Amino acid sequence: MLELFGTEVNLAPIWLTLEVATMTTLILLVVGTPLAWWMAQMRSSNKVLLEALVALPLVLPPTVLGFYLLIVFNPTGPVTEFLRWFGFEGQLTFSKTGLVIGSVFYSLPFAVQPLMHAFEAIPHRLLDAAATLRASFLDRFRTIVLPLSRRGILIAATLTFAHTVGEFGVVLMVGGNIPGETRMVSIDIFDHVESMEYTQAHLLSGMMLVFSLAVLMLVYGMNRRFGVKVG
Amino acid sequence: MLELFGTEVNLAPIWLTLEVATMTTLILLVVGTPLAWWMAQMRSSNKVLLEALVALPLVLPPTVLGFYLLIVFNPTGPVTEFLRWFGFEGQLTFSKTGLVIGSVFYSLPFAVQPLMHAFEAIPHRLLDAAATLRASFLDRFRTIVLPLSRRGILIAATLTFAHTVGEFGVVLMVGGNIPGETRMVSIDIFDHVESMEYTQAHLLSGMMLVFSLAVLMLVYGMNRRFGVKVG
Amino acid sequence: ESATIAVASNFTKTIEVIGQAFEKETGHQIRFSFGPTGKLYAQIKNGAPFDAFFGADERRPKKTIEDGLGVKQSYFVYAQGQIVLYSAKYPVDSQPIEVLRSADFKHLSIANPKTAPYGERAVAFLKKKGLYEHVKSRIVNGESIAHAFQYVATHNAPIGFVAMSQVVDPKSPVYQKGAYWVVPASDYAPINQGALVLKRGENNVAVQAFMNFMKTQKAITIMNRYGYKVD
Amino acid sequence: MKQSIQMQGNLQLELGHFKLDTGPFDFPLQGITVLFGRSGSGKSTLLRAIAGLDKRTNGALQVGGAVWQVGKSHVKTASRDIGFVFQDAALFPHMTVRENLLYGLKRLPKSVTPMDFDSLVDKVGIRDKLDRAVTYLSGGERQRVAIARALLMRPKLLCMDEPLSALDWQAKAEMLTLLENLIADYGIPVLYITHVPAEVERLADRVVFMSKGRIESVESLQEALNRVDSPLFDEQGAVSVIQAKMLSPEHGLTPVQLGQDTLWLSGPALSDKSAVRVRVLAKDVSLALSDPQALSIINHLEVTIVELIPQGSHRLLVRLRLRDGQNLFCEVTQHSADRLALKPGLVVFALIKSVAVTN
Amino acid sequence: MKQSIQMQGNLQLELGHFKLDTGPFDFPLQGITVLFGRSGSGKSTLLRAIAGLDKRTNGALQVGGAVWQVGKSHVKTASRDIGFVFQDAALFPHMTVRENLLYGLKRLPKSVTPMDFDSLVDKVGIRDKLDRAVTYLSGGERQRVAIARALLMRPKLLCMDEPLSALDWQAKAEMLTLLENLIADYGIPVLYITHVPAEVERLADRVVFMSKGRIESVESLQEALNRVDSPLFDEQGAVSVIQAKMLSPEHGLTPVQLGQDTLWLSGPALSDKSAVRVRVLAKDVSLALSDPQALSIINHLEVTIVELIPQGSHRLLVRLRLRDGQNLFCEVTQHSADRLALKPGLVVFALIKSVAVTN
Ligand SMILES: Nc1ncnc2c1ncn2[C@@H]1O[C@H](COP(=O)(O)OP(=O)(O)OP(=O)(O)O)[C@@H](O)[C@H]1O
Ligand SMILES: Nc1ncnc2c1ncn2[C@@H]1O[C@H](COP(=O)(O)OP(=O)(O)OP(=O)(O)O)[C@@H](O)[C@H]1O
Ligand SMILES: [Mg+2]
Ligand SMILES: [Mg+2]
Repeated sequence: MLELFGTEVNLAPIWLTLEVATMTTLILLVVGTPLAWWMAQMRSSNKVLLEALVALPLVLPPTVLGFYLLIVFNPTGPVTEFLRWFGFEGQLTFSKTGLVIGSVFYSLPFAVQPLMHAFEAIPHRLLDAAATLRASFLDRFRTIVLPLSRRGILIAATLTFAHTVGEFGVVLMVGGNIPGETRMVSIDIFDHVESMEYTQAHLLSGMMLVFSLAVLMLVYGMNRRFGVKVG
Repeated sequence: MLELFGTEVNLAPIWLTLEVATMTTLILLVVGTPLAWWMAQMRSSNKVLLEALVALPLVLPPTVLGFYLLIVFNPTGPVTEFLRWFGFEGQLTFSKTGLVIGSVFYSLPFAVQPLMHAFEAIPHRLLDAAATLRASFLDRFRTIVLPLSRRGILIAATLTFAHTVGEFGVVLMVGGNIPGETRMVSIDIFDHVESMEYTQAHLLSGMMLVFSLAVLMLVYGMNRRFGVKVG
Repeated sequence: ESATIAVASNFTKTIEVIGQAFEKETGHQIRFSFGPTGKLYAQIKNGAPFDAFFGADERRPKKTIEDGLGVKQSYFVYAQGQIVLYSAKYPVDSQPIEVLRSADFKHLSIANPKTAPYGERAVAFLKKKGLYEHVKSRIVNGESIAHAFQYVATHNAPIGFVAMSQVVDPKSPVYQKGAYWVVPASDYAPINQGALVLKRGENNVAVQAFMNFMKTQKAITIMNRYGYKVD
Repeated sequence: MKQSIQMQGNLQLELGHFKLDTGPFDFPLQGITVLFGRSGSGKSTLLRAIAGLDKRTNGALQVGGAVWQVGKSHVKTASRDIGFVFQDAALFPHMTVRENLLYGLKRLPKSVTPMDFDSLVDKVGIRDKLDRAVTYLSGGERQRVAIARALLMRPKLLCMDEPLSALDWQAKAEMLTLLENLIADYGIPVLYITHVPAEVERLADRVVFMSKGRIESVESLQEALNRVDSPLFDEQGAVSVIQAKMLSPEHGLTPVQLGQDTLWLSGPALSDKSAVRVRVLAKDVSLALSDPQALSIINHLEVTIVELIPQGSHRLLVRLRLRDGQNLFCEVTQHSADRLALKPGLVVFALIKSVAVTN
Repeated sequence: MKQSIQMQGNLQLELGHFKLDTGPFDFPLQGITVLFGRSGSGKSTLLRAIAGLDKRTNGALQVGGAVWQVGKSHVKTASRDIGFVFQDAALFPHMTVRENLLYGLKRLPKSVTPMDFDSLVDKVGIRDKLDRAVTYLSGGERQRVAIARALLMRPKLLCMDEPLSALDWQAKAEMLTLLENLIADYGIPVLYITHVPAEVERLADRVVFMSKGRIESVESLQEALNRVDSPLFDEQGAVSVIQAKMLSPEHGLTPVQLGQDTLWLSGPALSDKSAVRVRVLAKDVSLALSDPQALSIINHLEVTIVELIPQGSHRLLVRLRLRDGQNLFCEVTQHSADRLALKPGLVVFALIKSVAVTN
């Protein structure tokens, strides 16, 4: 609890939000990178289908997406059953795991689109040069593709992070708003608005805005300063 | 009303959604284009601030953003007063105008980011060449910049459109869920879920998904077919 | 004549049925705007074009009177919600307290006690029975009573406190499935749902007619059918 | 040829670490003026400033009496009435060749009569490419289109920034001939950037030497080439460019007249002008004390040695005066000079294998 | 020099409308093998196929007994033990010069001893640039780094795709000398793409002629140059490349020995090898019936006329045999040939101004 302008602010949802946003961002970078690379290399018309599929989570209202995730993730449903096979013991809904999975789905296009564009812009000659210098595929990817895609990776990371921080519908639906476990800032602000505690709502919103502005500026600033021109 | 699989589907929210999404997309293209061009040309550190500011609508939960828009656009508030000066007579909130304004704010980053990247990629020589061929600034913009930014414009348009279709929090808050006036599909689906009319909810969601997938594929496909390589 | 009436989400289904009866009988046109009570209040405060307000509790409709937006003498309690304990898995109809005390359920779904009166009363009931500390850590909070119901309906929570209306509606997905126990009215303060005419609708004959219609036996029968008590 | 116009001014432009500061300049724009200087000396920057393509330009610029720049205020590029050909052609990739050509024409004010589209297209040799997408043109074809696009506007001044540097030697040779003919036909003054000495010698009427953002000097081609340390000399060594009058071909050779002497050029005359420019490398000239016989070298010109200029590593540059007073350089080894006892004032014979006409 | 290895195979690769189909080839890789052909003939495509850089390659390839390709299956580029220098250097823009150089070294298996870093860096002349970002290097510097980066790996074969074409003439001249010395020092066989004849004449031991995706022929440089219609001849006309033995300098000139004759080369010897290659343009050679005196031309070689080859526009190419049997081309006009009554079998004197050594 923090006392600010005479109002008590519960910090737990803030920490949770940062944690979930960070995890979502990391997972999307890890999962989105091979997907984006694969899509960047594609030439067939499947690419069109895949691009459209990746953009699809945008089209459903988050609450509705959340509702479907509830159905899919239910503890007697096939997805959970499948995971149990691999020794998974918990429940997907009402847990941090669920929040993260939901956010990953919802923010997928924001990660994949910039990554794909960054990968498409890498001159193939550099990869050829690295191959002649005995670098294997993964080695080339790590030492050439990733460093040269920094701008795209940063954009993907910031968009994903910001989007997860502001995410509401999906986490509300899937998370269960359990204080200290799945109550994120967005839900907290919403609850304050609902129960007419506008001061707390303003305070929390203000904090999120200032904090996010700072993070975004830091990231864009770094990007500009260390930006590598590839030509 | 449409009868589908023995269930009645009210089509009004669908038409409204398409109308609002189309208007939002058009407005954001018109407003976002000069903004994105200006940002693309910027070199100072203000660019960093601006990039962060543009990404900011992402950070607030949509309902909260909607809440603030509600306060700012309040019919006795300063913004409305200001517009009345210019002969504006209606109300910004609880109308189609409100839906569109809210969506414009919320989708701003999805329009500006791809446009800015497209503009940054245009070789300056081509603009110089056009200037020596007696083309004025606006002329160059229309005949060189816009055609060569087609890919970016398409991405901006599809992301904005998809995002507006799926938008829920802002339109619910600013629009007021008035049937026939501000009830969009996303809210309609939500209402169906709330009142346990799952069949209707599934039907509507399915329709939105199929329709959006078709639109997205069409757009990405066109983009690929007529894509102009600038080198 | 026509009117727009803001109605708490949980009452969506019921009031739509009443509205149809009303329109047939009087020829007036009523449009309903559904949403969480707190959100409706915020909208009314910011100039929403609503002629009357049907809340899910008494607090927020009364607040509109304080704010000078409601017509004081029009205020009345239109219905009382009833809480039921529902489960598809446990024999809550025969041994509700034993199940709550000793069953191995992982999650107990209730509506958010902070924003939804159903949740608040459920918590009060649990406290009264000395069960609250026992189940506290297993509670998941639906944002609304509808949301709390979705958790049990999708089997994500095996047991939950929901509204009577949600289990007795023949269209409910759990209709005649599982077991429910009506929490005795003596065990919790009545969930009075208050309604009033707003300043804007003060002289609207359709609103007056509808408010009167709500008090007729016809309307009361419908409300009873959907699980609401009317004194 | 049109009446010559004057270009005068003094331009400044700062780009990061680089500073263009020309100092005052004033030279006529008649014919072809070449901007010459090492890479990074600011040639492109100056040309862009002249064309008004950089808004940060400061200073003064007047062309043919019209004021284009005073301090920070300037006439817009679109109103300067110039054509510009960029090194990489800068064709609009989303248009066909024809659309590229018509782009400027459509924007020409009614008062200006454009060049005749058909005849220019034929001269430049792109008639059969008109409806092609520009993406698939070869480098040479791209430059043809770029040149035609600029010329169609009948500009008052044509600016060209290394228009040939991206081409291979065959394409380059074709383009040089084309350029010469076009410029001669249309009489439009040209500002031309290159760092290839052979292009300067072939095209230039006047050379603007640039170094480190300054205009070092503006010289006529003859002045520039008479300097033994001319920046125009490259790995081929010193060069003489001789003005001559073309006579009618004989024995498959083309004789040109230098005062009372005749110089035989091999190959057909590419140009139909009577005044030509002959480029002779100093290392292609040999000296003989008397007029030698039974030699396959055709050109034996009587010359007077003006001076002997040591060049390092035992080589000498010999400045010779032709009988009509023109300058001719010859490179010999110290060893040969000693053997033949060369010294200023001596009258000797310059032997030149038949050479190709340059202009 | 290392033992020569053989390259044999038959490669196919389809790229859109272009089809590489070499036909069977088999040639030794000793020294420098140049791939020569017009733009678009498939040189780069072939070199990339040889390096394993295009997965769509099909066919057979064996180098020094090791199988690199059989049908569609192939050894990965990373395991082929080749170095590759690209036209635009392809330096990694996010690394310093040193990091670029070490990139390959770090990935070298223990069994291979790399070149000595310090001595190579000195030879290539980039010691003072080691900690610079590569973005700010000049074109020549970039190529030096690229070459050093490839050589450090001590590859079995060095592939170079137009490594000098982006450079200006000064940088090009420096790089040619550097390349020659490096290749001679380290004895690594080289596959080299160029379409500049002067580079071929200077560097090649062997020329692979390509046209429309096919290997037309593989010839030694001598064979390639003895053809009067050699594709190697450009706008400068025919060229002879003469093998000679270097003697010690005298009078600031460098004499080289051709059998019993001596040819005087101007300028210092750039290479310290005794066997050199002298490049003589046919148009730099004149003929005299008797040995002329009092002439600044130093080299008077007694030669026999082998044949007279009409070249069009009244010019003749004369094939001469030097007294040691080597071939020398001379270009004269029909007019001179008539005047001197040149005919096969006649013994005449070839006059060559002192010329620069080429190799
Ligand atoms: N936009 C810019 N910002 C910063 N520096 C620049 C810019 N444009 C050019 N320069 C610098 O200005 C200097 C002069 O460049 P300029 O292109 O005018 O030279 P140049 O004489 O045309 O050279 P080249 O023969 O290589 O084309 C160079 O050092 C270059 O790096
Ligand atoms: N990836 C590709 N897809 C389609 N066509 C290609 C591709 N790469 C090259 N080509 C085509 O293959 C042909 C041969 O190209 P290549 O680069 O091998 O020629 P080159 O002999 O190296 O020419 P240059 O001297 O211009 O470098 C060209 O017509 C080119 O357009
Ligand atoms: Mg330049
Ligand atoms: Mg090539």
